Amino acid sequence: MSFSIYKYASPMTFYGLAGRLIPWFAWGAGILAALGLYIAFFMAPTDFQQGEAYRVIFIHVPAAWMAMFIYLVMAFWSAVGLAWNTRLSFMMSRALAPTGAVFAFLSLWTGSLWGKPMWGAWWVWDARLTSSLILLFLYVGIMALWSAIDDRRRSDKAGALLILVGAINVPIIYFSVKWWNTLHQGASISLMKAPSMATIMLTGMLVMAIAAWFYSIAVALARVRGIILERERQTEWVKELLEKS
Amino acid sequence: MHWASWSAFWAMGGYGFYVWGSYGAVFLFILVEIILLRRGQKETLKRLKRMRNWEDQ
Amino acid sequence: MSEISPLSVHDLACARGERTLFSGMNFGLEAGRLLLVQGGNGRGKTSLLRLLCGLASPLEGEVRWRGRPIGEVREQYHREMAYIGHLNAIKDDLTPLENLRLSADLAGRHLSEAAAEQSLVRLGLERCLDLPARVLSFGQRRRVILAGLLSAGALLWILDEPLTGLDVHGVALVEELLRAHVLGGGMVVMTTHQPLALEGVATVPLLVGPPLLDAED
Amino acid sequence: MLRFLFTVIRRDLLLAARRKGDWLTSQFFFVMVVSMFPLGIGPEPEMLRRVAPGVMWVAALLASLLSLSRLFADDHRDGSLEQMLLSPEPTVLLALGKALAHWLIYGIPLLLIAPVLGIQFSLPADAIGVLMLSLLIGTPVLSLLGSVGAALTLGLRGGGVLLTLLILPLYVPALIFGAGAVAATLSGLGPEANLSLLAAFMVLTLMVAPWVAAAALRISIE
Repeated sequence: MSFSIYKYASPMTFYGLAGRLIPWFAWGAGILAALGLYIAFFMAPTDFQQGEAYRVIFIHVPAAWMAMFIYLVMAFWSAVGLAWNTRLSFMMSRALAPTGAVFAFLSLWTGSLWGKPMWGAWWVWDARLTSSLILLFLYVGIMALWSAIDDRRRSDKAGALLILVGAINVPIIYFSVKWWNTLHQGASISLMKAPSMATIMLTGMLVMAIAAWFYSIAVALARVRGIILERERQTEWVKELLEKS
Repeated sequence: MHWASWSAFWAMGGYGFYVWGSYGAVFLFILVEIILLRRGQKETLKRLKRMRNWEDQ
Repeated sequence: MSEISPLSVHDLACARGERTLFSGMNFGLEAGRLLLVQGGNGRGKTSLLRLLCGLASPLEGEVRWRGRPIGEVREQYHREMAYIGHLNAIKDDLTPLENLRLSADLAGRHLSEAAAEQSLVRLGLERCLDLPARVLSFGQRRRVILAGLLSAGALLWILDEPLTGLDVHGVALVEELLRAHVLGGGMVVMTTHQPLALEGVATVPLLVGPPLLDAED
Repeated sequence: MLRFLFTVIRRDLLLAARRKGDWLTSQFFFVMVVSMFPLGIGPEPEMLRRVAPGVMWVAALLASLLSLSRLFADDHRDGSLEQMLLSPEPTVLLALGKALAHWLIYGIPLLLIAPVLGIQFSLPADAIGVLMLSLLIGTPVLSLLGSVGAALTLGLRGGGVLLTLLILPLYVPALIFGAGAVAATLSGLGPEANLSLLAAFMVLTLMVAPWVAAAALRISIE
């Protein structure tokens, strides 16, 4: 296996590569977040409808996007792992899951804090909120499944299958909740209907989203390094590395 | 710059609780995640070394 | 390794958890031979048998049946192979007769009641044909599953500790079955901790374990 | 191929018939969960009628999960699952057969008990009819998706709770359309839209779930 033709997929090479990449992404995330926060609080004007409360969206929308996006990336790595049995792709999806779950939770938390002043309720059974909640459940379920299976190969593959089933299901859940919602509330309150979103707001949101993206990459890389060490501890290179450190 | 004063900034037009509650939670979670990750990494290294010493004997 | 070996193993490696049980295993098994897999506890005997029958997939290498990877010829392979594991695969709520006939149906074979009865009788179970398997002793259950082997008509038998729980008569019976099968051109891969008396049966030993000792034919 | 499918189903039906205790437990669980709700909510018929579709459907989900944790577990424990996987027939048919057998054994009775419980919740006759129809279309989804979860959690510690955690979120569309059909009937909208969406979800599940469950079985047995 160490003579794998997929050189980039060799855990040893990747361990070093990840170590070199982490600072770049971490600093990138920090700088972009600072820029994004500056835009969010000092450049973006007060919304004439929502007042200052709308400033929550600069963190809420990126968190919601990341929760969804990380799930898609995990689904991608799972599909790759199941198709070609590459060890690294399973490790990647494992490294991503906790961060995805954190973002899913944060999107619910911030959504709720934004919703309270806007609609006067901490929670509404809106399609977006509900599917975010289901997404959080899926993250929790996947991590629970991983931790319940001791055998590594089985745990990797079973988790990957569950992620893929979830990936098929999330859009279906989203549309079914949407349908259900319109049925029950008639004209439902739309979360994202920020009337005429100013360019500066959109810019701030995008910058924050990229910052969140860089942050996720940095954290996932750091986590995957730990996983690699753990799994490759029988190999020579890890033994050498342990000697040196 | 459209904040009259720092207190106006913190008050967020009366929505301070909601805005800072959101940003605070995000900050807190990210901080906790980073700390846990760092500690986890150190512990992994330590544990692997211990296991290696044990296996060498 | 000759071309005529129906079952062959190429560079097989197997791991449990992070521990490599064995690697670089090569052997071929010809018709009319019995492969006796040996090795201490935890050396990977059962893992090897599970790899051979296709329940587990190897870390490296492959198992071939009639020259082709078993993944490709799964249907044919499973038609010509019968496996007995540690567990007896018997339903407590069904009688031995029902158990036998249902497993034959599931394997895509038809087994008449008379034929099923005959093989059960041959293993000395004539008195428990109509009892629910729940009341049978472990050794008797083992005999039921061995009777299933008899009626399966498979070319290759893969047996994991078939002698566990059998009394002296039972062991003698199994030895007789093995001898008849191998002398009739069949193949057996098996593990056992008990001494086997198999005069006249071409037996090939295979030692499983980390120090690489491949049994070549 | 079909013969194999029927054999798998016949086998499970035979085993269920020999062991009626398990079967009855699951049905009584359904009845009891549903009967608890009026005690918690209060006896006003108007209120009960409104919550009835949701309550019935949630109880049906829980009841099916209760029995699903044993779908493969018994066969796994006594080794017969290995033997079935070694059959020359495709594993997909095994997974499909097990799920269909589960539906026949545990799903169909729910649908037959439901009218009685519907009367307890003072549902009108047409709503009861729709409830039965929605359960008829929806319970296969529960068995099929559940078989994926049962295969994934095979032989794990606390597999039953884990199964619930994994599978309940996936049941959401079935719950929404199933209960929605009954609620729509009650409000005079007509159940057709909900039922057809439920049927579409069922067909999709029928096409996908057996493959996933078969793959999961192979992974879990290794």
